[in-house]
Amino acid sequence: MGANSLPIILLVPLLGAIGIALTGRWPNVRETISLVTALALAVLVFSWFPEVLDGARPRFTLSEPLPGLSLALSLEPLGMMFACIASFLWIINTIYSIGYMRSNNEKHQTRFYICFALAIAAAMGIALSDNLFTLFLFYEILTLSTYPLVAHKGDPKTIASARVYLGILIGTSIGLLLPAIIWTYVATGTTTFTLGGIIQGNVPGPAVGLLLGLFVFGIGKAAVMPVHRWLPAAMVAPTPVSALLHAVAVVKAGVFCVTKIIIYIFGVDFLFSQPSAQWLQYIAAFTIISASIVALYQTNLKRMLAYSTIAQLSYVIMATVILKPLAEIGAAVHIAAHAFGKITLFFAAGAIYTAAHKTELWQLAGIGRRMPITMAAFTIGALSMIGVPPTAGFVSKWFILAGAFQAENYLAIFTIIASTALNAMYFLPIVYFAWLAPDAPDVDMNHGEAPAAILLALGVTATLTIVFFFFNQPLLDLEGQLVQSLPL
Amino acid sequence: MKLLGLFNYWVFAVLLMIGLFALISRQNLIKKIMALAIFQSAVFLFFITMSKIENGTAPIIQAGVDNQIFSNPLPQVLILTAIVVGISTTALGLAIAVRLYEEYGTIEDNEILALDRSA
Amino acid sequence: MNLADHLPALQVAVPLLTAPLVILLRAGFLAWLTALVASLASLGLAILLTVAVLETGTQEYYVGGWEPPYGIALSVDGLSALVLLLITGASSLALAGGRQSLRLDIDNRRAPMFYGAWLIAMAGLCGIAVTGDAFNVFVFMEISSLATYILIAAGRDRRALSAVFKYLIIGTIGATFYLIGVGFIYMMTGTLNFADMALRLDDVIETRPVIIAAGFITIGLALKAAIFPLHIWLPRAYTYAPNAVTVFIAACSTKVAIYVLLRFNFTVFHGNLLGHSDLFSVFIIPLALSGILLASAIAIYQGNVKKMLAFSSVAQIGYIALAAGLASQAGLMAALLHMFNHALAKGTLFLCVLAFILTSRSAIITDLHGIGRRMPWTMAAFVLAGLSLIGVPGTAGFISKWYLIVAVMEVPGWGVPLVMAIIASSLMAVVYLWKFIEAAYYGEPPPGGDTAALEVTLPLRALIWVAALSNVYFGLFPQLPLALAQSGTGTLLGGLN
Amino acid sequence: MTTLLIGAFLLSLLVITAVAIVRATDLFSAVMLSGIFSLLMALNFFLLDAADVALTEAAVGAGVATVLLLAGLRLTPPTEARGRSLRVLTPAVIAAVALLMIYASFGQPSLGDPQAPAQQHVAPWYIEKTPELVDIPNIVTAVLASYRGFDTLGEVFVVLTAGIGVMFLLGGGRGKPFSRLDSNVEEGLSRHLIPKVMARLLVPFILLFALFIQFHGEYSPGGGFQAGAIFVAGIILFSLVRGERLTLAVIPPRVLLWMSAGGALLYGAVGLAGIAMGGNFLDYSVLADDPITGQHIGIIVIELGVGLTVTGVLLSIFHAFAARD
Repeated sequence: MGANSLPIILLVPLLGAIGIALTGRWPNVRETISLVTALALAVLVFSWFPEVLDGARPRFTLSEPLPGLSLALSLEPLGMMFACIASFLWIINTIYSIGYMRSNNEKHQTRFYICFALAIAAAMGIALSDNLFTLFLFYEILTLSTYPLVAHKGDPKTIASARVYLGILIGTSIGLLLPAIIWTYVATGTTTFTLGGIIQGNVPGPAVGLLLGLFVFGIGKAAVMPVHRWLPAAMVAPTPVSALLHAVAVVKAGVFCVTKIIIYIFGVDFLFSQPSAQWLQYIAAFTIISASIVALYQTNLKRMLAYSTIAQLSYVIMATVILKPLAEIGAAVHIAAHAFGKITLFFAAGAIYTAAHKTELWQLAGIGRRMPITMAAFTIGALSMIGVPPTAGFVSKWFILAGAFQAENYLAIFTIIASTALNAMYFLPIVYFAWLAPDAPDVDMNHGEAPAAILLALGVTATLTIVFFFFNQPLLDLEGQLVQSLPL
Repeated sequence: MKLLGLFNYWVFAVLLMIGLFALISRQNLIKKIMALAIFQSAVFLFFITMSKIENGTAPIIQAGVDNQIFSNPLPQVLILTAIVVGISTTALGLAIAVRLYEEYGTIEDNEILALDRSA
Repeated sequence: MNLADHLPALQVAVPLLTAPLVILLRAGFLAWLTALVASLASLGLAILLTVAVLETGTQEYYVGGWEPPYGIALSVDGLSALVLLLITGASSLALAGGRQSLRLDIDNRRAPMFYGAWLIAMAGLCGIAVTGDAFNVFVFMEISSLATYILIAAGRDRRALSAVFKYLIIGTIGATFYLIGVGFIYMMTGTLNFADMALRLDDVIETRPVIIAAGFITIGLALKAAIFPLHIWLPRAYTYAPNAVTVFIAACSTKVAIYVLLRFNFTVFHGNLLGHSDLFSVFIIPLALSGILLASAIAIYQGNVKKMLAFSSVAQIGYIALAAGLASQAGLMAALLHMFNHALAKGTLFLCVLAFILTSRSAIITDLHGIGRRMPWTMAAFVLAGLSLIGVPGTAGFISKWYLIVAVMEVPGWGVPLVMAIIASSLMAVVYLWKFIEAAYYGEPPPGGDTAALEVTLPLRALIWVAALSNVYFGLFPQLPLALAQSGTGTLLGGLN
Repeated sequence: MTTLLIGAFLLSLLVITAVAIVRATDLFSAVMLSGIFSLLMALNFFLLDAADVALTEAAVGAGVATVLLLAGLRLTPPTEARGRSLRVLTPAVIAAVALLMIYASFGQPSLGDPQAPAQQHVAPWYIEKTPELVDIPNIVTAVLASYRGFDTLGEVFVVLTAGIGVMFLLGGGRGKPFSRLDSNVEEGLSRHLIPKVMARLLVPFILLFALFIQFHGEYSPGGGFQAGAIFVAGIILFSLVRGERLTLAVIPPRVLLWMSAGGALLYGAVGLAGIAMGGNFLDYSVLADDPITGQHIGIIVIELGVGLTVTGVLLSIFHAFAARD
């Protein structure tokens, strides 16, 4: 396929959105279009995989509004992986959404599917962005298109939370990320992602740390403390949206952006040589530990999962700033691994809400006996979060840990071990209670499993979480290309 | 002599400022329109002063008279236009003032403002 | 006779001479149609002129066949072409989209007068943009001002009258100050032609009258351009004018004053007054900065959506003034681009507001709660134009903000604080726009309000979307405004090199 | 020297009158004072060798403006409310600006200085070339109508705009009908013998004078604008004496509207004729085979256009005010 067909990847979800808008009156047609679009997108994205694996780097310039500042798309290993994950999980999420939205009789379903398709288009744009300008553009579109999803319910409490969501994401992006991009442009004359980075020699040493800070905190979607507040706030959204935020697109886009910027703008080698950039790993470590501790104290299932996500995101950040080849691979793989695990967990939470209308942890006692499939999937997801083999989480943690040893970075090693223990402390009790504890008193237990569409979706993701443990070589090969130039 | 030659410009400055002062300090809209007229008249004086040449006459060529000194026609032309602009502004301002009186029952600026605020 | 040679004169003559015909008409509809046709014809002329400027450079035209400085010369360069496109485009957009709204505001018998005034206002603004003569600018400024007063006074709210009276007083003071300045320059140079003035000022630089002239002209035009804190006439005038009129004047009338300000300060004074650019910067930048920050903050607290956008205009004028005040190549580029892009965004926003008011009969935000659910198409266009106003990439607003930030980064020592001020104001723009957008989408409609009202007619919706999409188009393909701004910057700074 | 002293005396009177206008609380007195102000200004202009401007200022400032202000006052309260608070800042700033301008005046060429830059560049060219290029005695008219004809076109449209504005706001033209015309009360001063006789004698002469000014503008001070203003003064006098109803019967509002628009169109048509005949916009030289004849034709026609518009607009404005209750 020629590079000229790259924009089709963006066009497919956009056309899907238009189709959904036009057929909003007939739910069956509308959802068929959603599903067909998702499938078409995934096929399209995966058809690029072999070429990129063979080293092709297709590039397409849409327009160049200002010299050195163009709207351009390109495919490289990191973006390829993100596009694959997002497009694939969109299919599953669509199936799940259909079941969830119908069972819960949600309103404004057409708007929901339109915004969802727009969000996916934006995520594809982020994955394919060839430079910071394009990245920023799609980053903002993603924020805006997910706002109506977060505010879906429309009651005052939801609106207030959605305002926090939007306020933090737009505020950080305009207040910090945009200046960082402009700084980069003024200093280097370009914003194009280049392997090995473009900063070296253009920004004086101490300022590199500052620039890094502008980028990392400007990308609010990566939820590094203290700009993580939007993620728990966004928990007011319907569960498919939470899945979208946590696994398919939003937070993944955040860490993806950070990783991409560190690899392609700063350059791993260069950043490793800069003492002023070392602060980031402390922040990441702090975020991992404190978010895990906060998660320990949550009583609401979705909020707990949200804090777990914050911790897991900083894993990726931390892995990236270990700045060793194995760790970079680990960072990339963790984006995928966490996506599979976390989407499973959210699907399970949504299934519980749909079937039993339970949201609090104490209500879950004994639920495994009534919803065995859901809880089995939940268990697999939880194990992946902790990093227990044979789940996806183990693969990425293994690489990160190996990278940390390679760098002799004891802070990272300690953090990973400590957080693994904390993860176990807040996930395992739930698993234990769900399967083994007696039924919770004063709770209605007259319910069965969730609808078939929901079960199908979470079954698939749970299976994938395990399959990924055994079958991950293509991804490792792909991401290996990122670090070919680096000494192992 | 030199000072007397600049007297016109001083009067221009003083008239201009009298007009501006009245525009700011008077609340009556009709008074404001008159102040605007004074303000603009000052500028007319300024331009016409510029056009004067010693021992000159109005710039109208008379047959059979040679070597006349004429005053500068250009500022005069500009001021003819400016006078017309001035009267047009006055007319429009008056019409608005009349409509304001019909709507508010007053033509004092501060009272109109108070009525607007209370609305 | 080749009409293509007469484009600069026709640009003014066509709308100006159609106006007397319009006032003789009896029916409001015919008057509107004639005005629209004349406006579209002017837009066509402006496009032809733009093409000519881009192909062959500055277009000179001697009215009456008298060459300058004796006669009046018209001179159209890239900057003039940019302003002409704005004026004629805004007028056509507002007339085409404003038919229904204007029919509600103005009764049929008075409509011919109204549309006549509209054409005269547009012709006056075009006249300012094409002329190369300082006094001719004054004449056209007064024509457009007087006509604009009529347009604003046509507002249905009685507050339109008190607003327009204030505007009349301040506008006349501004124009008179300008005239005084021109008088002082004439006194020292004996000429009224811009180009000739720039040449002859060289002999009399640094004399007191010339410095006084620079002061009078700058302050007079700042009054007309509503540069903070001389903006006091603007918010009420924009708010209480008929909605279609607001679309028109918000997009172009202050821009034209800024155009003259730039023309004078750069082509005439810049090369001639020692340290003029420093003085100009010292005068204008603090005002611009306070405008950017304070007006944005005030906009947040407005309960009337038109007033909110009006205060936003004051802030945006601050951006233009700030960029121009930097007196650098990049700064001027940013100023010219922002004139164009802000007009696009504000025109679209006010057009959307016109549509909202058409269905809900109110501009008060609490009455507009839930309007986004009833008018999804118009609201989506509003959001799009709002993003351009904020300066989100992919929209036209981003291009000019980018240039602005690059330009302020060049200022030694002050780059970072200035960038922070710009970003703070952008964030405030997010806040005030989002306050409205959120209320429109999720707010509860007021009890007793007319909730049955739905979208406006399809043609108006289509027009709104054309306007909204042009914000995106010029964000992705800004070659046209860039080329015009580049050419304009070239002529403005020509005096320096 | 004597002229200078007389000038200084008149200027001092001007300042005193201006202060009196600002201080007067009775608006009728203020209007009368502003009429005097304009007359004094016109005298000054005359002393400064600006005959055309003096004539215009007298006709417009003392005549038309006074009538309009009185017409406006008839519809609004006649006294100004007092009791406003004055801050110290305003007078201080204003005094400072005045002093600054006086200070700046020392860098200016003094009155009548033939070496002043303003007298050098463009102005001598007009005086020198006019006999050869336009060939009319009144150079002011030549500059106004030909060299800077574009400005004058604009001026006509300023007047037209004011007319449109007043008619739009107060009715008139085809807008709101003149409400007062339905009643029979309006008879003016026709029962009083002396004004009636005086007016009957005066009005024809005024109108005749206006026509003279109109068509003699190339030779002596005057032109379309002044003529229009004087013509209007005559008509207003007529309507004061014979009542507005009769006046409007003689010249109905529709005719006034056609005059206003027609004058402006006539002017524009001359401009377009220039283009049509191969010249530039408003180029009169091409209107006839001989450029100078062309100039003469152009100037006469546009002056007629100016006169028509000014008469139509000013009368419409007057009627609009007069007809309002």
